[in-house]
Amino acid sequence: MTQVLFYLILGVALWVLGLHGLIRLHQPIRRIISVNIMGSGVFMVMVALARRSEDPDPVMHALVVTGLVVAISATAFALRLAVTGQRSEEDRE
Amino acid sequence: MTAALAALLIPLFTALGLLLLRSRSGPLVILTSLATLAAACWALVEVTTSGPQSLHLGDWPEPLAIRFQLQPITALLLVFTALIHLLVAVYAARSRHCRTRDTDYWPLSCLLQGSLNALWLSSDLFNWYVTLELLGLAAVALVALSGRKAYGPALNYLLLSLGASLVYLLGVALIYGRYGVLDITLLATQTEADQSTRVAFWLMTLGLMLKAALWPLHLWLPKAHASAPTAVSALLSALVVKGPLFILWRLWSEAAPVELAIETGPLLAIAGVAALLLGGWSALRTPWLKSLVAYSTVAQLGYALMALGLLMHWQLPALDAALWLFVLAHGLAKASMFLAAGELQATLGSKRVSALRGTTETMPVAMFAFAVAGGSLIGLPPSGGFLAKWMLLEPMLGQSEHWPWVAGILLGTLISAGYVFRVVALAFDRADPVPPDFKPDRFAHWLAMLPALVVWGLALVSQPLIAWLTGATP
Amino acid sequence: MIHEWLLDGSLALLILTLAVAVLYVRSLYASIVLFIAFGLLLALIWARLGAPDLALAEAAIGAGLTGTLLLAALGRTPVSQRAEPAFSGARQYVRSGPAVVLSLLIFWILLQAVLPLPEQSSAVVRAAEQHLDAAGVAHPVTAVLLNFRAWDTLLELLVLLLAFMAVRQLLPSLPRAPEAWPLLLGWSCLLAPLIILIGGYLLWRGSSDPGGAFQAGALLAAGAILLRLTDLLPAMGWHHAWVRLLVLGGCAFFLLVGLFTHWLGAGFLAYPEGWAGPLIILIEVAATLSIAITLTLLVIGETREVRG
Amino acid sequence: MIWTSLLPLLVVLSSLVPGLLIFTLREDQVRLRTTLNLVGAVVKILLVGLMLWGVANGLEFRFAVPFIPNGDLVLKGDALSLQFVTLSAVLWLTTTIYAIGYLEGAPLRSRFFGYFSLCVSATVGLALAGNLVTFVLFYELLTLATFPLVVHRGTAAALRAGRIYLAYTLGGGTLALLGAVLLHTQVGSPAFIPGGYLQATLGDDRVTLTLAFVLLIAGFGVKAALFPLHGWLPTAMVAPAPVSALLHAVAVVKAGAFGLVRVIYDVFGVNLMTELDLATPLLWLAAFTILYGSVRALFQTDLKRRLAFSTVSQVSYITLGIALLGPIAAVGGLVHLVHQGMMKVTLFYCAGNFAETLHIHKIRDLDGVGRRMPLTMAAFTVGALGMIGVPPVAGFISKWYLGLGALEVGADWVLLVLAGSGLLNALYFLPLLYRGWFGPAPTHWPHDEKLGTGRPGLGETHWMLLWPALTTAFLALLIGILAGTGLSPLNWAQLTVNMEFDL
Amino acid sequence: MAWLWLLVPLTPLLLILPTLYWQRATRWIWLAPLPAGVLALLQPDSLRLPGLWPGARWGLPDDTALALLVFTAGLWLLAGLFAVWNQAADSRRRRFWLFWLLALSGNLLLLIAQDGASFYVGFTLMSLSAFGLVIHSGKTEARRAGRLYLQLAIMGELLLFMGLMLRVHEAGGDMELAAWQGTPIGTATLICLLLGFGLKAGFWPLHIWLPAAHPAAPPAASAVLSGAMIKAGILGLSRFLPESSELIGGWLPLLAGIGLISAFFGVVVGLLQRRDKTVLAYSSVSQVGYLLFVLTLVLTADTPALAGLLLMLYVVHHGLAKGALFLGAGLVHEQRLPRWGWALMALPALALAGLPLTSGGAVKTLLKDQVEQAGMAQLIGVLTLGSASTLLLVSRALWLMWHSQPATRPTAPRLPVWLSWGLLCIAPVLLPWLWPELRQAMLNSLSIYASWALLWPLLLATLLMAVVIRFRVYRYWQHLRLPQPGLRFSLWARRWLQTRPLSADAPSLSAQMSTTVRLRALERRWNRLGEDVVSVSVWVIALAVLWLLI
Repeated sequence: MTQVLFYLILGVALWVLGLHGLIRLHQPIRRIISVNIMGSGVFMVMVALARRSEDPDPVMHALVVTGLVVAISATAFALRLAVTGQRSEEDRE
Repeated sequence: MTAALAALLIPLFTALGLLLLRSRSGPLVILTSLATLAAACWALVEVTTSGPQSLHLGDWPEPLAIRFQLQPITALLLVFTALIHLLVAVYAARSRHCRTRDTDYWPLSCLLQGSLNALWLSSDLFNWYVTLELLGLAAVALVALSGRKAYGPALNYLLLSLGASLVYLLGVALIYGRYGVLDITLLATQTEADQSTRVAFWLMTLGLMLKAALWPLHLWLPKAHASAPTAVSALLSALVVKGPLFILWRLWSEAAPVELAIETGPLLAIAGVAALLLGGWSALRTPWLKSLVAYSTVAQLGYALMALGLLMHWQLPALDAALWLFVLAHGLAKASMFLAAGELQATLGSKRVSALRGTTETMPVAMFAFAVAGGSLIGLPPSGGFLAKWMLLEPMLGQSEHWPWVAGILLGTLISAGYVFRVVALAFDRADPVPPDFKPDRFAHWLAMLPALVVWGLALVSQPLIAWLTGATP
Repeated sequence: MIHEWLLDGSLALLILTLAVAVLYVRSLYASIVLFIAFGLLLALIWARLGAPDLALAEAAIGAGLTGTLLLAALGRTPVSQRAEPAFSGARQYVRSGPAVVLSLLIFWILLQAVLPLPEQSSAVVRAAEQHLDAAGVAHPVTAVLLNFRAWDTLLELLVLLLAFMAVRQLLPSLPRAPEAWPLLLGWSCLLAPLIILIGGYLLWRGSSDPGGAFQAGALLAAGAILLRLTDLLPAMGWHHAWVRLLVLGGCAFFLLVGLFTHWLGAGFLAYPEGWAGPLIILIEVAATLSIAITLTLLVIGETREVRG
Repeated sequence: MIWTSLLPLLVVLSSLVPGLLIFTLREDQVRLRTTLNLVGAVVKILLVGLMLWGVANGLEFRFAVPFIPNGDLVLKGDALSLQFVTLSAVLWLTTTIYAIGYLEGAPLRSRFFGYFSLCVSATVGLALAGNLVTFVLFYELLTLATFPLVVHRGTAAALRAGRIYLAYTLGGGTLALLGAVLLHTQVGSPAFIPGGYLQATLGDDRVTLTLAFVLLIAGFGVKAALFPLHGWLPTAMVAPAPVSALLHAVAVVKAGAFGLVRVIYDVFGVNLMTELDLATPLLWLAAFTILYGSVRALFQTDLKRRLAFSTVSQVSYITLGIALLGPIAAVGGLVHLVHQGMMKVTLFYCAGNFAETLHIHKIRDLDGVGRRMPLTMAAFTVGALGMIGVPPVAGFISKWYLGLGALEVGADWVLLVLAGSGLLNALYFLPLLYRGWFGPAPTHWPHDEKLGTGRPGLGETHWMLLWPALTTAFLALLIGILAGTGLSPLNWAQLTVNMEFDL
Repeated sequence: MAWLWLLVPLTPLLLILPTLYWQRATRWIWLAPLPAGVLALLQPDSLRLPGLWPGARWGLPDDTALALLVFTAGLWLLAGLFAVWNQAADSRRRRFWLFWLLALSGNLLLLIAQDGASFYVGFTLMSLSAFGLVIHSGKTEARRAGRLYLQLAIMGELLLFMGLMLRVHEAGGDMELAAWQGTPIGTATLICLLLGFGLKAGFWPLHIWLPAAHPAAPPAASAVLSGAMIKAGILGLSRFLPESSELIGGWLPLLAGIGLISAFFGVVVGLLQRRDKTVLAYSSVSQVGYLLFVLTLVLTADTPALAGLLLMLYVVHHGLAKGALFLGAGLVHEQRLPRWGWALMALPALALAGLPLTSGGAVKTLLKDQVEQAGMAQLIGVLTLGSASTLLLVSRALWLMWHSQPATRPTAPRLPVWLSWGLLCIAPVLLPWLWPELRQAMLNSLSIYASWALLWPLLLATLLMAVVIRFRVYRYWQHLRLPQPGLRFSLWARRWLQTRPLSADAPSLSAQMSTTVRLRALERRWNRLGEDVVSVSVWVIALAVLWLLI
């Protein structure tokens, strides 16, 4: 068991946890958090893969940076959508 | 390649320009769409005359750079995208209920087109991830345009889309971890059917299926598509779901190891049949007009999925033609159908199917457009849908051990006939017609008719088209 | 060796516990706070895995901004809707039993898939190292981001822009934030310039060492948000040309570079010989500003005028 | 492109173009619409006449454009197709006139005539189709063009009928399509040739051939109203009379029957059919349908429904004739295509006249109608007697050839079927005639629309309703009496059969 | 010249139009058969009409046909003349004439037909048109009779159609009647033809329609029905059946038996009737029995020509006599006849019974000769008995006629009526002198032995009558009601057709509703399952993946 493998497995575990949350949960904010945890899992897998060589793999790191920005963008939008949506549901009641 | 790049950049610049100038000018978008269309056509001519091309972005060598690949199919899809976008733009500029005046519809739609074009051109697994996100966000933003009632479906769409992206991304990460490349052509030379590859491909497939709303991961689609503004529904159904499908196709037909493809093919094909039947059934039962059309998208994607699955299973490149014909025919027909449905429900002031009573009298053109487009969905000759179905049936019937699949097509055809004519028959009801709320907009109706006529007009060029598609796909 | 394992093991244990807690803790507020902690822990792990760029980015974006966003969202969520509807009674556990089994199954399958991966190596890495000299910047991550895979980055900027535009389309939902308390006022007067300074530094440093446009942009955004919340910064309405210019600047400049390189030079996004360094700096500056403003706007939300 | 290759296309276009133009007309442009209709119909007759002349003189008319790989879109005029085309052209003219009179003042006429013309175009296209692909194409188009006509009235009953119609015909169309694709994958879609093309190419693949045959027969059998597939026909009766006339006499049912002819003679070929013994089940089915349709007709109280079940029975004569696989029976079958058309169209015109003029829909209301509308009743009588097979009306000729043909191939039992059907036909037609001629007439007709002058004779109803009926009745009589002459349908059928059987 | 044959059937048809639209033309309608008579005298070559159907040929093949044509035309002519005046006041006379002309056309066509199809066409035209004549009066009785007639006529047509087909097939497609004479016949064909023609001819047991239909029609129509039309059946048999065939040989005794049964059955049942025309109709049944018997002789005889002659003579004789009687019966219902009128009426009646010096005597003698020649001398006695019974029957008919006269003063009929009826009445006496063949036969019957053989049965019958009337023997059967199976069947058939089975395709509304509701509930449940969508999807996928792994 190397460190790389350890973090790979950890990443996968996080990913599965996130997926489980996304599927099982209904509260919008929680679901958004689930997606983020899922993302973290993937990123961890990627960073762990980058760690395989002596010098960390810059390509993977770059990809993860990109992924992070995508994630924050989407999260921002999703949160706003969720909040607005909730309020509209409340308005309807 | 310049032409293809132009087709990619024009929409992006248009979007930025519109935002910068705070302009909501439909005519401007129509103009630039025309330019995009011209560029796409040019690219098509180029690729037809001088063969497939590829461009290494940044001029970096093979494994490092992101690569643009201009294949005939890509060029065709560019043209197709530009065409639909132009049409929808004209409609949106004209229509009273597309929310173009009080929202950023125009830049969003341009960004949507740009991201689709980026998707068609790319051949890099991670780049596809980014384009998919771009596409997804643009789509959700567009869905949300129609107001508070759409926020729920939009959020669901967004979250599932994000989740799907991450499923896909994990697959990409596994591929990268296993082979160390992201370019699909390079990948194709290396793949082996081991456990990592297998799981990676499944993950990517699942993510893409969810994004493309392929059965059984389609359940977000009907609500999202149905609640969007009309022009957006048309764009989504005609174009957006085809993006992930394209990636799926390239993955399996180019990169995947053969054994894996053979193994996975039947599952996809079965899912396709299930989509045809269950999606069709839902369309048959739903009381809402736009939901019906949206469910029909689910069902029709079943054909494409079936074609893909069988293509993988039998390793028959001939089915490529069927797949892309389905995509083209469905795109055109669905654009027409959504525009017509949107016009109908807006003019009648009700979203119910039952409100369509007597529309052949009150809004004949829109209803006719709906029916004609529906004819292509059913696959009535000589529409585009028919050609596609024919191409799909041919290899199925060619060998007797393939015959059972035919039952799927048969049932699918019948059920699509069922839901199309459910609407059409109602429209002939003259006993108790629902009066329109205001004067129908003939121009918009004819606009809805246009793609339907085009899809039937495919018959006129069927032979060259099929020959081209058969020769064009690798 | 063993203490390394100890560290890794405890980090893993902690983060898994946090993840589970984030998802299933009863209170949404607790969940969000835990998630911020989760982000910080993640930054630690990135650092541990030799990815300082990511650690910085995670700290700024993942933990900081996301946390702010989540808390803001929580504030606007009525109490009645915070609870997870399924979290009541034993029935839910019965129902989630199969889902847990399923998750374990998926985990197991994935495990099979990742096991052989540590033995593999990447061709891209070798190529990247090989071509680093020609990239115009010394830091490999920046080189990948802004040169080798510049197109990804460009699209990513577009994603950000799109997210912002998407938010703009939504109908106004929130009451104005409450008046800032005086302590915050004082602190922000102090903190904000510091943050901006650090941001500039990160940007500048990015060409040779960990750091770069995103990290810098995120920091700048954090500063700007602080200032904006305390009304030290004027409202950044979309009707201001400079706001639009700054938001769109990153993408636009990037795209223009692409256009011109295609038109004049070697090819799309292929920087001319010797121009790579300066161009990358310029792009980074534009991108940083764009990111900063966009993120600021995303967080504080200026949507009022979209729908007249 | 020389004129012989364009002529088939022109024949199709001669109704298609007016049809499309009519769609664009406003409701009140009556004169223009009528002109377009009639010009189209007359031009078509002239073109068909030209083609008849050409074929008689050995010219070949063939129009082809590429469509799908190995399957061009081919329109071709040969003896067999011309028989059907001529029938369509003639009956289109009369039915158009009839419909103009029938729908005078009704709403949505532009739509009606538009689809009407499309329907005829599809029929003619189907008749001229030169290969299986083209045939299937037009077969489906016909379904589509007919549907709006069936539901034209827009009532609940009409919609129900329309749905049933579609359910049957689209299902059938799909089956036929499958059959066509199946054959196409094996041998492509070569042109129809007398004697069939499958024996040479696919002679020994028994399973494929059988499956293809079953699919095609099931597909075309729907429109030909073969027994389990006939359910749409009686319900489709709610359509306006001209539509029923067209549906039953020319377009739809004949399209199915014609399809069977093509499949059996020009795709499979008689030799192959005999070899595979495929025709026997079809023969039994046809025989059963003949009797079944008649028995059902017996118990109908509605005039049009009775006629509809009669169609179910009568169309199967055609199937019977071709399934017997003998030259004489084939003549009978083919000639019945025309004969049944003439007679049935007459009957429907007359039924429509009764309904329009006096609002008679039920059989029990027919009492004494012959005194109020003697000419219509006379035309009806000719048609009905023809259906029974009374000489010298055309139906007798068909039956004659069918009977002799059955004896020729040793299927003597068919004679019993024919006799039984004749008996049943008499049982359900003669009471109508009896009521019409001998029943007690009411002192005044409760719902007299006073079309025409309102007096018995030439003014008994609108002239546009009366004359088509008289014309077709006369023709039905004429082609029966002059069956032996060169221009008769019988002669054309003989010509075709000579080719098919290589006599 | 040959084309003139066209005129024979076409003249009546062409006359239809003026009849319908020009009232005054009806006065000359009776001349419609004239061209047939003229052509029979001119005897042009036969006419081939390939334009109608292959093998169509019209003309006169032999003397029998010629004689029949002349006689038929004459009968129709005279009956027509009768009808012109008899129907003059009828409000529905146009309809009468329409069917009259159609039937006439058919009758003439079948006589000049030299091919099977033409014969069949004419036969059908005649049969079906006669329906219009039968029901002309519109009374219940007529309608019933008409229904039965039509039902059986249609069946006859269809049987005939099958027989014809089979016959054509046996002849290898040849349609010439002449050719069929030499073609062997199959059992099925024979049965079809016998039944088909038998239904028209009306011998026992196929007679059931006849006693109902003939009395119901107007007098002129009854005259041609009984006089001319039923002979078509016999003629058809003689034309369609081969002259000698093994198969026929086996059937002949049966046919002869049927003929004789018919002959006596008609008498017995006829005697029990209480209406004059019905009695006459039963007399027709009886006479057709003789005709059938004669036909069997034709088919067995060593010298078929002679037997054929007998058949022809018998047909003509009976046709004219029966025509006269029916016209007379019609006449006496409308007016009281003077005495000489009754004298005239007695002529055909006695002729039927075979009084010497009449055509009847001639024919009966000839018949006995033929029977003897055929080696069936034992049947002579039966035939003699037949004569006696015939006399009984016609006497009964006359007696009934006498009693049904209106109670007005006797008046002489108007000239045309008198002329036509009178001509027909004296024809049995006159004809033997005018017609060489008949004259020869009559002269043969004038020998003492033959005369006595003819006379004594008549005397016996007269004696019997005297006894019956004197002792009122008839009161024993006066109230006897005979079953009428034919009419009964006809009524039953009609009722069966009019009671419709309950429509099977419309189940009760409530059942339909409950099914719908149940289905809808089921669907809802499914939809609810689908709401937990993502999990379902994931499960599906997980199973798929597992399947792949294993």
